[in-house]
Amino acid sequence: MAERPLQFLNPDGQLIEKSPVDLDRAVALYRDMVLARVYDKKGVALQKQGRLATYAPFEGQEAAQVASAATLEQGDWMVPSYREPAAMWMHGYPMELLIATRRGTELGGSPPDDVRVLPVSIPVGSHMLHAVGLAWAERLRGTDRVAITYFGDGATSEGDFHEAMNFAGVLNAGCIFFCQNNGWAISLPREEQTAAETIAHKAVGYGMPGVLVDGNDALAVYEATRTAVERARSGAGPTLIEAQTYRMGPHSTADDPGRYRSPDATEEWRTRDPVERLRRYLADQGSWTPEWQAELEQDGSALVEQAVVTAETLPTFRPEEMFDGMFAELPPGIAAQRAEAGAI
Amino acid sequence: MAERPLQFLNPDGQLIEKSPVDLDRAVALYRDMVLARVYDKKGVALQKQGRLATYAPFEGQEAAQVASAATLEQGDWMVPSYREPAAMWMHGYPMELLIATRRGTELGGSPPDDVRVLPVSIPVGSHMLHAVGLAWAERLRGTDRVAITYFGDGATSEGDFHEAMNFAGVLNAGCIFFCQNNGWAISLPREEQTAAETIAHKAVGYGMPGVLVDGNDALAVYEATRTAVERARSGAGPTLIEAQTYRMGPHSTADDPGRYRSPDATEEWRTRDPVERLRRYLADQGSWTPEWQAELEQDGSALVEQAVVTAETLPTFRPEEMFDGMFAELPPGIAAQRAEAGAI
Amino acid sequence: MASRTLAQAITLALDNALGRSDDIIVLGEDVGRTGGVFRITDGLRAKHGAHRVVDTPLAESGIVGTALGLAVAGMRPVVELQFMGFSYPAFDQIISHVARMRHRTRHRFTVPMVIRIPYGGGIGAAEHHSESTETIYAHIPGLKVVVPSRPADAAGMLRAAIEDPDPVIFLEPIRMYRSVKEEVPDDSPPARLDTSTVERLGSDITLVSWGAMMKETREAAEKLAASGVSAEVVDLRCLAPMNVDTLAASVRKTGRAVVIHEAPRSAGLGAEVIASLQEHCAYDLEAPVARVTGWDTVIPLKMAEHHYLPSTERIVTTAERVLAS
Amino acid sequence: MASRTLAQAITLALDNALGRSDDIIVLGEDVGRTGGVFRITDGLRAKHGAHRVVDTPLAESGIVGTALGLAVAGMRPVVELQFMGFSYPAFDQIISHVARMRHRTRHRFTVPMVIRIPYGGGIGAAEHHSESTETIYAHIPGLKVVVPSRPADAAGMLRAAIEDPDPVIFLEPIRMYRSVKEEVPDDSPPARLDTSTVERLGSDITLVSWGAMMKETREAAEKLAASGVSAEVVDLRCLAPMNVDTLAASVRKTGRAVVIHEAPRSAGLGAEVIASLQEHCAYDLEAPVARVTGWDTVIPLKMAEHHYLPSTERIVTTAERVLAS
Ligand SMILES: Cc1ncc(C[n+]2csc(CCOP(=O)(O)OP(=O)(O)O)c2C)c(N)n1
Ligand SMILES: Cc1ncc(C[n+]2csc(CCOP(=O)(O)OP(=O)(O)O)c2C)c(N)n1
Ligand SMILES: [Mg+2]
Ligand SMILES: [Mg+2]
Repeated sequence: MAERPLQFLNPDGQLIEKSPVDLDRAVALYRDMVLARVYDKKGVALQKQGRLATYAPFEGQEAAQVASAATLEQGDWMVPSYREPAAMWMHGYPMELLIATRRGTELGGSPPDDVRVLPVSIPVGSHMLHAVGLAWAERLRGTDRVAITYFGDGATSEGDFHEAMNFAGVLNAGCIFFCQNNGWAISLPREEQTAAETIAHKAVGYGMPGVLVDGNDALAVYEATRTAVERARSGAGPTLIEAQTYRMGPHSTADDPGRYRSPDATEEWRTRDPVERLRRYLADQGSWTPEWQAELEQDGSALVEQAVVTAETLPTFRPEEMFDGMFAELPPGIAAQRAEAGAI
Repeated sequence: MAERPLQFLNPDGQLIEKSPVDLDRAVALYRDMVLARVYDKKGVALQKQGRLATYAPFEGQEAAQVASAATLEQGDWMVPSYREPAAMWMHGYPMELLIATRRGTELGGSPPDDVRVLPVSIPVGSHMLHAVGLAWAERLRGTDRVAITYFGDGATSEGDFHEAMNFAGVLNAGCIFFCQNNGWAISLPREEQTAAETIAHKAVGYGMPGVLVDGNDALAVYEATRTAVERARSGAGPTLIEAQTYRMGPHSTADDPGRYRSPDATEEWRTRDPVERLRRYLADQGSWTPEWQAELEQDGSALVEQAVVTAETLPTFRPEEMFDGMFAELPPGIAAQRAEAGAI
Repeated sequence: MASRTLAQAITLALDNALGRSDDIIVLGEDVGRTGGVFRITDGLRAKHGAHRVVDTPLAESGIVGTALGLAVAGMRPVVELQFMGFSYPAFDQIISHVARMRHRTRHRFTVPMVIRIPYGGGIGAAEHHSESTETIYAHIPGLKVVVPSRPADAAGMLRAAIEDPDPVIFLEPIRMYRSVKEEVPDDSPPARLDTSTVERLGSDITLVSWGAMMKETREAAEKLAASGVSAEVVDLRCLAPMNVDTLAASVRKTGRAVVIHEAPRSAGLGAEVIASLQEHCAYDLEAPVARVTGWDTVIPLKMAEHHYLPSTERIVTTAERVLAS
Repeated sequence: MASRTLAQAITLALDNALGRSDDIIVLGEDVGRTGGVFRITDGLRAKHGAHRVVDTPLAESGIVGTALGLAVAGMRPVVELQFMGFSYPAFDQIISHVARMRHRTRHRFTVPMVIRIPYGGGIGAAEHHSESTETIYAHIPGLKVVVPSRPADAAGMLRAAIEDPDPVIFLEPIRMYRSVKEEVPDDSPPARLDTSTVERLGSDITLVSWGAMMKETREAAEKLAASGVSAEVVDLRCLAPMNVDTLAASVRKTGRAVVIHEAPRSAGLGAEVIASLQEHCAYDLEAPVARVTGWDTVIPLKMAEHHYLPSTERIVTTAERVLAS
């Protein structure tokens, strides 16, 4: 078990080891991370304006999401929790549907047929098992597709995390368990969530590799995930990745972090910001200019704005759909209720 | 993490390290282990005669149960599963009540007031949490009492095992997790239960020590448990003990091991028999004679017979008790049903 | 066609399904090597392979959650949970995901899964082995909950459940596994999963039940017949979504009814039967519908179990009381 | 005495209980530092100590199972589960152990535990945050299930629940937390946990509900009054073990009833109310008891939630229909 997280870029954006990716890839990651930050800012703003019902900010976690999702191939499965919009759209989930979900409509839960991303999962810890089943199914079908699942530090305390890890180990499933340890589960700090030295250590109990990675270093996240994906794809089995990062904002727009943590820790983490870190690296490589940054932000804003407009002009969820959505074929008893509801 | 299990007596009963216990203790353990074997034989026989509704044999696991329970003090808590009658009576649970439970009557579930042993728990993996709560309560009360909980290799796959271990780690609870890894969970071999190298390795994920012990070596079991109990009592926290042993008989009297395992493995384990091993050691020490053995078996049989008689002459569970047992005070609705049942 | 027990009919249906499609995968604790605690999957692993009849680790939530992943990927998992009392660790997966995935994704991801759950008392088992909490599952939108009470129907219902595009909780009455035999085709066509069956025609009173309690219900009808009472017997079969058309038609005819179940009375499924009848045919009722049920207590262990489970006698007496009122 | 919201009344009751006995320990996710997602335990950690108001790891089964150990050892744990939809991972602990320990041990070991569960829709929350599955808990023998609908009652009921020697599921209607205020004593005496309350006298029809739906039920009674219908309003309060004496007395008087709940209709607790009324006063009923409930569907997210939750209008219309029949 590595005691120090995998890192390529130090907090100042200096390369401390040979980069595992070429510059093009680093540039692409940066572009998506800027988009992620633009999206997140927009999400917080929309919620303040009452245009979203709920929102779970992920500022600070852009590298963990973008760089991990970038390692996947079309056809691989993604099973997210609720704080990974960037990972989800990276893998094809339409941004407008993510916004739709947050607006409080069922329309957000249904990605296009060729998108293999499950919708947001709310019950903490419950969804990792689904990834195990998906990966297992691919093996049974003889494909080399893998499944990645995202979850937080808090989720590792749920029994279902344990069962998922254990099933994956026993089945040798092609599954990547990607833990975004952002230091907090609402108000509970990581130290009180578990007495384990690191979350990566938990892999020992399931006979799988546990990889600790600096979650704010996009290059490290990419490399760790790429390795795990390759391992899974080759049939060698699952990996647990702990990406150490930080939730810079509140848990949700209803949360007030001032109640449980000091702003100092947050400010300390700001010096390790994943976007700024990658920016410095690119700047050092001569691959970043202020003009390009402005362009990225403008393009990102335009994209997000467009997604918001699309989300806000989606058709409304009609009451009949409540009933029609339950089964492939409407059972008689529910049909009667549908009629009753229609008559009201 | 130790790669080899703690062992003092090799399978031939030879001391390979200085004994951790004096001869008196070894003699006492042997006496109780012979009693355990007598009890187990009787249990199987009674079930065959239709005098027990169910029975879960534990031949081969006598050292694991007797020597671990022998380390406890009065006032410590024990939270068993369903295959530890010997551990239970070692800690004061009346043998006749254990038989009563197996006969299929509620009367078995209620130990005397000074006995801090919870009754048999059937839902696999669910009861370890109770031990964590008990240990925590003792700390809150300012005592140094500890809680030990018994469970099998199969139980470690349940989510509740994980939650119990994690809570114990975080609370630093004075709790001993005693896993009798008897190689099988009904028909599932340990290797398919988890991909972990050993069950003891699972302790890593909770920041607690994991101790591997030869579960058929009474001296090793005693020493490992004594150390864990001391650790718990001193406030230093929980320990996971994996006692490697073997279920020589069927899972229950309804099970047919011939369907899933070869008799060879069982015979191989017979050479590591815990009772015979300790006998040889005592014989080497001049502390065992055939006459004493005969006496032990006779005394044991008499004790067990007496317990059977007591169990079989307990008052019957009256139908009213069904209702009266539900709450401290009979609620009106249930009182009505009680009357209705009485009228039938 | 051969004479088969309910257990054999279920085994046969599983065997046929495994033979019919490679998408079917049977999984659960001890279902492989040893053929399950009730030997329902006996022989299937040898015949269809260890990758299709899978012994899982001991974790019910894990089994169901993993099976959900299989199902979303297009497989058709048939899960066995050993006893209803051990379905509870999987409850969150069932209610929060299995039942909701279709709705959550507007038909994009679906869960064609069967969860087989042996249930009910009367076998003198240890605690937690005699549960009958069908109403809990019946209350969850998005699940179909069905229970056979005859071998031939069991085979057809299980086939239909496996072929159903939605999750089906398939309850199996333990004490009927080997207590009845009837002719069961070697390959049953799928049975309806949204209807009830009138098993016996009668004109004075309707007795309605499901699963294991059908035995005592049938016996009660016999006894009543002996004393000149013509009881109609309805096997509800499909508990959710419930379709009371057949039952209501029966009650419209007889004007009286008794509903029988072994679960505790309060908030049991009998209450839904009564409420539904009241909504469908209140004005045809000549007397209140009566319930013969388990009590609002824990079901006792072997030696006192008979004090709990509804007896034929209790059904007869209650029917007579209803007839007298 | 001061004017307090339901949330404040609950906070006060917890505060008083913690002050009264060192055996009380409040535990759950985020109950300490941040005072819980609804701020119900706000300030209690600072006042009573981090060892008595405990932030636990994120694991509901772990919380309840550990609390059971505390209770058996003589403590009086008061558990908070954040939302009813997150009570399901603890379901096995609740049904298999919390509800049964007394029975299993014939009063030797008992579980004086309160499990507080905020429940119900109408707050525009994310999926799983609007559940109302009270009937599931009400079906489990060995549990008391109660739900207040007024601040003063909430304080008294919570006190009684905490002092009760048996496990109590204490449901808290989320959308009422801060929507009503009334005078609540600084230290409420314990309230009864086995009775219902007639809130408003009437002679034409009985409206019975509980928890959050009492708001619409009260409004419906007002509206009906405006059109000359005298509706009696019963707050069921204590869902299990259910005591319908008060309700039956009301229905005997009015001859008509509507039961209102937000849970799905099928196998919901309204069915039990109907079945019980039928057993207690069938011959006093002048019309079938009607149900106004949530549908047998998943409750929609914010934008469509109003299509699901029973409205005042639906209650009024249904009552009028019952009155006309
Ligand atoms: C089973 C369950 N319990 C409780 C909650 C309420 N809840 C939502 S998020 C959260 C904290 C999750 O923390 P973590 O897993 O670290 O993820 P993060 O929010 O930090 O991304 C809690 C307790 C829930 N959604 N599901
Ligand atoms: C939750 C639950 N699932 C399934 C069962 C059925 N069952 C009883 S014992 C057992 C195997 C347990 O194996 P292990 O934990 O190794 O203990 P052992 O029986 O070997 O002592 C199973 C599956 C149960 N009792 N509880
Ligand atoms: Mg977190
Ligand atoms: Mg075992």
